[in-house]
Amino acid sequence: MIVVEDLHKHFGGFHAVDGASLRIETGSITGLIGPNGAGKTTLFNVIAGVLEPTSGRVIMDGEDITGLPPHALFHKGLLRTFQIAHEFGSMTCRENLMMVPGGQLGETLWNTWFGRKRIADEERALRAKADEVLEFLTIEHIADLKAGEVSGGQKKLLELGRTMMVDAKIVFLDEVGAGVNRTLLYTIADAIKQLNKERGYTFVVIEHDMDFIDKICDPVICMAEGKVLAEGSLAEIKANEQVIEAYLGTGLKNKDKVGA
Amino acid sequence: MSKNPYQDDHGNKDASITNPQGRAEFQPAPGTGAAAHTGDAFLIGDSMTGGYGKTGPDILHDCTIAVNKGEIAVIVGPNGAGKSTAMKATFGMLNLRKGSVRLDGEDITGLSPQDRVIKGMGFVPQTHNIFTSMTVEENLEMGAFIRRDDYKGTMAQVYDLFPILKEKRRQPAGELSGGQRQQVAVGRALMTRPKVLLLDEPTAGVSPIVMDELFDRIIEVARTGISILMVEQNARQALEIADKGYVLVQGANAHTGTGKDLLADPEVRRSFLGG
Amino acid sequence: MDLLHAFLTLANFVLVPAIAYGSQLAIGALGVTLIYGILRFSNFAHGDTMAFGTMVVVLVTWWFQSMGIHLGPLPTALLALPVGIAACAALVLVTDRAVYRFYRAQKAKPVILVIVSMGVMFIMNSLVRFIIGPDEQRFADGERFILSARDFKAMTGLDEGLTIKTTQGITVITAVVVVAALFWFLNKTRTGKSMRAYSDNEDLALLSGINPERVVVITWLIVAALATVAGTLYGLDKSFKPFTYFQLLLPIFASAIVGGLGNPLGAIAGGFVIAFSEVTVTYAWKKVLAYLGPEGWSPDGLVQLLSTDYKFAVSFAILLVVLLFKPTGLFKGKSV
Amino acid sequence: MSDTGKKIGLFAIVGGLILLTGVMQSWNSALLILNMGLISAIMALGVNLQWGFAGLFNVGVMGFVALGGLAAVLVSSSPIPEAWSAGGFQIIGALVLGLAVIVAAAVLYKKMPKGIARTLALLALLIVGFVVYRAVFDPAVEAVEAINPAAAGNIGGLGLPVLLAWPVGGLLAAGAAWVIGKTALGLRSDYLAIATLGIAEIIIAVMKNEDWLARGVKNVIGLPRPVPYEVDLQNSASFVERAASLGMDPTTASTLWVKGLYAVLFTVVLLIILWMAQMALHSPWGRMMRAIRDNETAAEAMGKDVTRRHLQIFILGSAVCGIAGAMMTTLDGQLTPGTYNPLRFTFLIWVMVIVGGSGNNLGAVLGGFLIWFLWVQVEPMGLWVMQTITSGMSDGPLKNHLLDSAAHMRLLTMGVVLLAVLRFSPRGLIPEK
Amino acid sequence: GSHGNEVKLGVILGFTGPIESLTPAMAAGAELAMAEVSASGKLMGGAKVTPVRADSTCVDAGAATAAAERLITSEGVKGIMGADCSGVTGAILANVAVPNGVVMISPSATSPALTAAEDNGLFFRTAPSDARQGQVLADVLMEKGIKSVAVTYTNNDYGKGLADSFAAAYAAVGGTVTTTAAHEDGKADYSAEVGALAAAGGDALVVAGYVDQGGPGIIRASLDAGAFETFVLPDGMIGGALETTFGAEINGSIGTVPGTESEGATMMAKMIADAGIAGGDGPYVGESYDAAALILLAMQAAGSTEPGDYKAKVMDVANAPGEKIYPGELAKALEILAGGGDIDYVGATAVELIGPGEAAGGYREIEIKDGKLTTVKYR
Ligand SMILES: Nc1ncnc2c1ncn2[C@@H]1O[C@H](COP(=O)(O)OP(=O)(O)OP(=O)(O)O)[C@@H](O)[C@H]1O
Ligand SMILES: Nc1ncnc2c1ncn2[C@@H]1O[C@H](COP(=O)(O)OP(=O)(O)OP(=O)(O)O)[C@@H](O)[C@H]1O
Ligand SMILES: CC(C)C[C@H](N)C(=O)O
Ligand SMILES: [Mg+2]
Ligand SMILES: [Mg+2]
Repeated sequence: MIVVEDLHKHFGGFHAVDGASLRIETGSITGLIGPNGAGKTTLFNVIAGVLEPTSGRVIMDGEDITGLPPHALFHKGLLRTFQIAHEFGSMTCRENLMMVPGGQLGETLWNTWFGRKRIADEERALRAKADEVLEFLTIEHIADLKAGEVSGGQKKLLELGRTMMVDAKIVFLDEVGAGVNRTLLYTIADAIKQLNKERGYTFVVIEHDMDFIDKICDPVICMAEGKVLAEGSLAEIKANEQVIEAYLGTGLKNKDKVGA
Repeated sequence: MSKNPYQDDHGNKDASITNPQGRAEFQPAPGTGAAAHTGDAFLIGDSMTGGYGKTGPDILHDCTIAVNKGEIAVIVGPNGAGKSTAMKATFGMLNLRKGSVRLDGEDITGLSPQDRVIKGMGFVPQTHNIFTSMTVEENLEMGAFIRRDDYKGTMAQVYDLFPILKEKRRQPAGELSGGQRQQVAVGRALMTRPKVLLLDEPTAGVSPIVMDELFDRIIEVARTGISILMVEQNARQALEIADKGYVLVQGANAHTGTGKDLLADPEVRRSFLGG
Repeated sequence: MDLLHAFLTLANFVLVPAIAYGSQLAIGALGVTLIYGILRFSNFAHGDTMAFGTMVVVLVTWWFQSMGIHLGPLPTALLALPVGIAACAALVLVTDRAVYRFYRAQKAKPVILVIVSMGVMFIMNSLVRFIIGPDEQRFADGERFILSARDFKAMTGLDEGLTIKTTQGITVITAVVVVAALFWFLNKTRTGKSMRAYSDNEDLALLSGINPERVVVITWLIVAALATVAGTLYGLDKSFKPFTYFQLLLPIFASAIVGGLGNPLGAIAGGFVIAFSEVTVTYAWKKVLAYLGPEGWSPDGLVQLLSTDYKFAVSFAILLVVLLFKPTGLFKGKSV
Repeated sequence: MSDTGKKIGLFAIVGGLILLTGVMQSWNSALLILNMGLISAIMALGVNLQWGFAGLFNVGVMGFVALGGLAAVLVSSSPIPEAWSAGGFQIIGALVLGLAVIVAAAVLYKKMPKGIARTLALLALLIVGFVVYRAVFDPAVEAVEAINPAAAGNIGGLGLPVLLAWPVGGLLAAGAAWVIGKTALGLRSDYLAIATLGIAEIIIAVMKNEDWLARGVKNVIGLPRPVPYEVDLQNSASFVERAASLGMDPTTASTLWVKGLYAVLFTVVLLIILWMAQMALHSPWGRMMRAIRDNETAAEAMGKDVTRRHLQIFILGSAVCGIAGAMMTTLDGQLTPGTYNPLRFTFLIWVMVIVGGSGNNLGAVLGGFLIWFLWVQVEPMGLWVMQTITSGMSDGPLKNHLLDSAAHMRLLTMGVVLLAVLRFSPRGLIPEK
Repeated sequence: GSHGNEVKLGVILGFTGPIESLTPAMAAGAELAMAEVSASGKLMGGAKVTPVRADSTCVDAGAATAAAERLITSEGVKGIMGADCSGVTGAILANVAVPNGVVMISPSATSPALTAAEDNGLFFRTAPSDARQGQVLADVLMEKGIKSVAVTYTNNDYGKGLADSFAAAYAAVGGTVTTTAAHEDGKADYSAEVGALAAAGGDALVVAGYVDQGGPGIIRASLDAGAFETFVLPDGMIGGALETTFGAEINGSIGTVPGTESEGATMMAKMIADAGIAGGDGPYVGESYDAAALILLAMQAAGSTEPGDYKAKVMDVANAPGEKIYPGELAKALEILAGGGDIDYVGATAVELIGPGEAAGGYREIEIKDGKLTTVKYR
């Protein structure tokens, strides 16, 4: 369970996150929505240790994790993806996945010189695992391509794939859907559900595609201007006047005028 | 091409009406004689074959995309299908091994991207589509770089469309949120006042309310006679407003039709639009 | 207690020289910072570009002097400056065509360009020595001082003198004017903005109809002008010697970086930080303190924090400290 | 396959160049180039570790090389007991004191709450510490430096075998790298570059001006060697005999033999370091490093402690440079701090790495050999070019001017060759895949 | 001449690098001696002497060693005139000259440390060790009644060694050194040094630097700021450039330069002028001539061009007894030697080799009068 207490993040005079308080229940798939610039990514970045909060606390399973560096959080089981894909461009897609698991034997220099055998075994396992993930994401054909040279959507998939390489406790997904083909996205939705059910991952999902949110998220939190605007089931949120006004809107005005 | 039963002459009729410049003479690219259907569209990327770099493998295979004057054409397809590549090819950002690009009847295959800008093409790439170190306003000004007239009016329109940008206009664009950046990118392209606008996933990461606004605006823009060619993963909304839709798979045309046709096609829906 | 004398001593040996040296560094750093900001690499050939431009100025100055053309109290070299700038511009443009353009087209990494610029540095270096030789050359003329220590003492009857050289005056004024002009140009004009856009995102600049080659040419033109001006002012103040110009590279880079790469204001600030740290930290305060203290008293030692042997070490240490607190320089520079 | 072919071909070409030197000029020259080439290759490996593996822009190579050289003096030169009794221990004491003050300041900074009080306390501590430090340090230094200043004036070394200086040089450089890394590794690209450059200058400044340490600019000459002296060989009957049996005169035989021995020693070191670097690169460790180089933020989010890894590789690369520095000083037989200049000891090494192909160990080694070969051979080449140009000319001022400029042809030729190589393969001769 | 009749001598100087402007004239000086010998046709029955230049870079021991190695092992030089800077000289000596048994005579390496270098009888220098010059300078100052000075020196073995020996000698005769500050050559700005020196004060400023390096920069800044008016200039600072740069501005300044009361120097000056050597009035040109001449004369004396044979003769030809030989008289000297006679080479710089083969160090005291370097006396 993650509890965010009165979190503030200011950039100069601008309050990107302005006193947000929320809790994420273990085992849930929480949706985080809100207009552009509401502070969602900033909130993620603060929780994930990329940004220092101006004030406030983040507590994970009773432990104060505010300000811990990202790599430490990773080892506590807190993973995240990036809204703008952060691939390792000069490495192959498979390597992008294989590098993820922490504490690999081969990451110790000593072993690279005197433990070749054990490393080889470990590598075989990692490779199998990576191929499995690639296959699941339907991108096994790009396994040997450099990650810098695959399509925008494929990069996002890779981003998601990395979180599947380890046993995470909680995964923060920042707009996995943007730029991903819808058919595939809904497959991913199923996968998230499956990971949630079978492995007990907790997910926090930022997404602008309401259908996707609809499919998987139970509690949904809507942020606006750095604060939590509304919280509840998706149905409740959708019915919320403020949310409609700030975020959902009422559909295309010109829709009927098309196709003349 | 042959496996593409949808590539009929829909849309060309419109083009004959909306294209006052008259018909272009269509010269099929070597070895791809079958693509004559789009011969009189405003912008045609015709039977394009090619890939990245001098030696890279072909990404596009005899792929044709076109848009008529004042119409909206939407390209959809799975990730890595070559949609962005097709757009870039149309814009002269990679070398075509085969095929040609024609704008308003003129063969522009050999032109550099800047020259195409001057010819009236505008482009919003999928990634890296803003000047991160420059302020929002400067980004928009750069959009109007080739314009010699007063662009204050256009800028006001862009600010109307995306009010948040007006608020942040003195801020470096690199400090904006993902969706805000996307708005800057589209705003920049609109500033060009192009004759044809190429948008690579303009709505990726923007909130529903802005997306609706954006689509609305795109329709309006199209109705002023500007042709719009866009790639979209929010495919259902996009196809709803599209005059024409292309489905690309592995660098080749898989389905082509009006937006409504494609939306109605159960196979397309299932495989590419998420059911 | 003699505040006036204390101040005069300080001004004469610390403030005036440091301000002048700082301005010299700043104009040099402007060139470096501009190339870094727009073309995105650290140009090692900058010192030798300065040497080349100055060399032409020196040659033309000699020619003018031999023809009896003078500029009154101002150095004749100022008249020769345009020729120097033109020649320098021609050189850098030819270099760009012959060398750098290829790597731009390849989209080579900045570090490759750095190494390439070292190759260019070697070549320019030999070119200059080849033409004018490795020796020191003098070309300064006109009124040397705005205010000389001797005259000052005679005029005021004080014990301490104050020197302000003509070239120091020109340098400081030039530095201020040039920075202001450059700042205005980059931030307010269409061309300037297009240059920044190009440096930010080359592909997108292309898509906005910005002609990259034009941006590059303009950049080099400005750089050539800055390099020649910087080199000439420095040469007038000290002397012209190719090797010294090569050595200038280090403090110039330090200035550009401590100020924040790519930022003209940073270049100025950086120049002053480096100059002042070189001069002040190793300054011996003995004389100043003697004036400040009671009559007839004087400190035993020199009251020097560190010996001048460490002046570079100190200026680099200060640079380090600045960077530790402001990792991209005083004015938030770029990094590639 | 053709890839390996290319590599073998390139190494063969460089080997051929060195052999050609042997045939055309002399085997002594060839071996000398080979020896410095080996050392350069090791330095290039060190830089490549940092830049090619982790993207750390270290332009302070010179400093680490110099520290290696210092180690050679401190380990191998003979001790000077007078200096120790005059003030050596006091100097050490002063240094420890200085360190203690810094540590105390750091502790103070951490322990006290932010505010005016802390600033004042810190300032007071530092000022008092500095004054006390100087009060202990200065007289001791004076005393030591007063002892036979023309020939000594320093605290001397440990008088241990000079081979020991190589690992010690590595350790010394590693220690310095640790301190630097702890403070400066947060900087990026060119900012890190200038910071490391500055630190290197500081190291050189200390070595130049602290005469008690290693005589400063007065240089230490005649360091002991790990190999026999030529003169001794020439005087040894058995050696002369053996040389004669090979049909060589004793002078040539002895010089070749000594250089050959050095070459063997250096080759062993190079091979060990190369092997270690190759193993590390082609392992999960190397993969992690490349990931960090590609995208630090993402690597951090994937649980890699970027700061620690940067520090690790910074120390390793610097240590390698330190080892090479100690080897070089051993080969020279003397330490001359004045000769350390960034162009030769930092940027030339960078040229080696880039021309060879960064991110690739073999490339770095190749670059080391090739660029060193050129650095030495462009001199006669430049001269030759000038002579060829002027050979058809009639005597006159122009011809004289051109011939006088011949020496500057050296740098010109270097520049031209450098540009030619980089034009011909802009990503280096053996690019990273 | 035929192959057996050609003698190659190496000229290793820093043609690029921090003293690159001094070296062309030095090399030309040495080559003047070689040309003279060749022209005389009297060396070992008409051998021609060919100079082979190589770049010592002054600072890069690695490159210098490689260059020397090439000269000896591939060009086959029989002796080396060089190197210039003490650092590279030591390196070449230890790593190339001694192992290969080649004689090396440096015209300008003045570091006291070289006196004790392991040289197997192969190393000589026509420049005196700086240990001596310090003494001379101190004496001159005391005689002039200058009792306190500030000292700045170029930060290398030469400058440091000289400053040390001067400070010791000066203190011994009762003078006060107010401060000692090093300066790095070729740097952009010397305000800091001048500031510190001015604060320390003193009747004069001793500038132990190089005339075309940092030295003039220091003087210029001191004059401009009114910090010092009288300068004390050791050998490295004495050169024609001083007159053209400062002229009457430094009237009353004092200098010393190696040299003995001898016609040699004037004769050399004339020869240089006749040969049209640019910068021929710079430092160490005469020493270079002498160094080359000594090698050749020693060869003649030994009747062999092999270093192993003639190394022992260097001291003989340089010192008494024998007929005094001045510059331009090499032909005469060769003849005397060929006839089994003795010579005492004086040369341009009154060569007198002492101890382990270095110049004894007679010095010429100089004062600047009306903007000209004027010789006051010899000591
Ligand atoms: N480094 C920064 N400096 C200044 N302002 C910033 C910075 N980073 C973010 N902001 C501002 O903070 C606000 C919140 O940004 P954030 O990226 O968190 O939004 P978001 O909710 O993720 O939006 P989106 O849905 O568009 O991704 C935005 O208005 C943005 O302009
Ligand atoms: N810069 C590049 N260099 C080499 N290959 C590339 C490059 N960019 C893309 N590719 C390859 O081209 C193929 C098509 O990429 P493209 O970006 O056109 O896909 P897309 O249809 O736009 O996908 P998405 O919806 O994910 O953006 C991909 O499989 C990728 O491997
Ligand atoms: C030629 C001079 C610059 C050499 C100097 N005397 C030295 O010993 O280094
Ligand atoms: Mg966001
Ligand atoms: Mg795409």
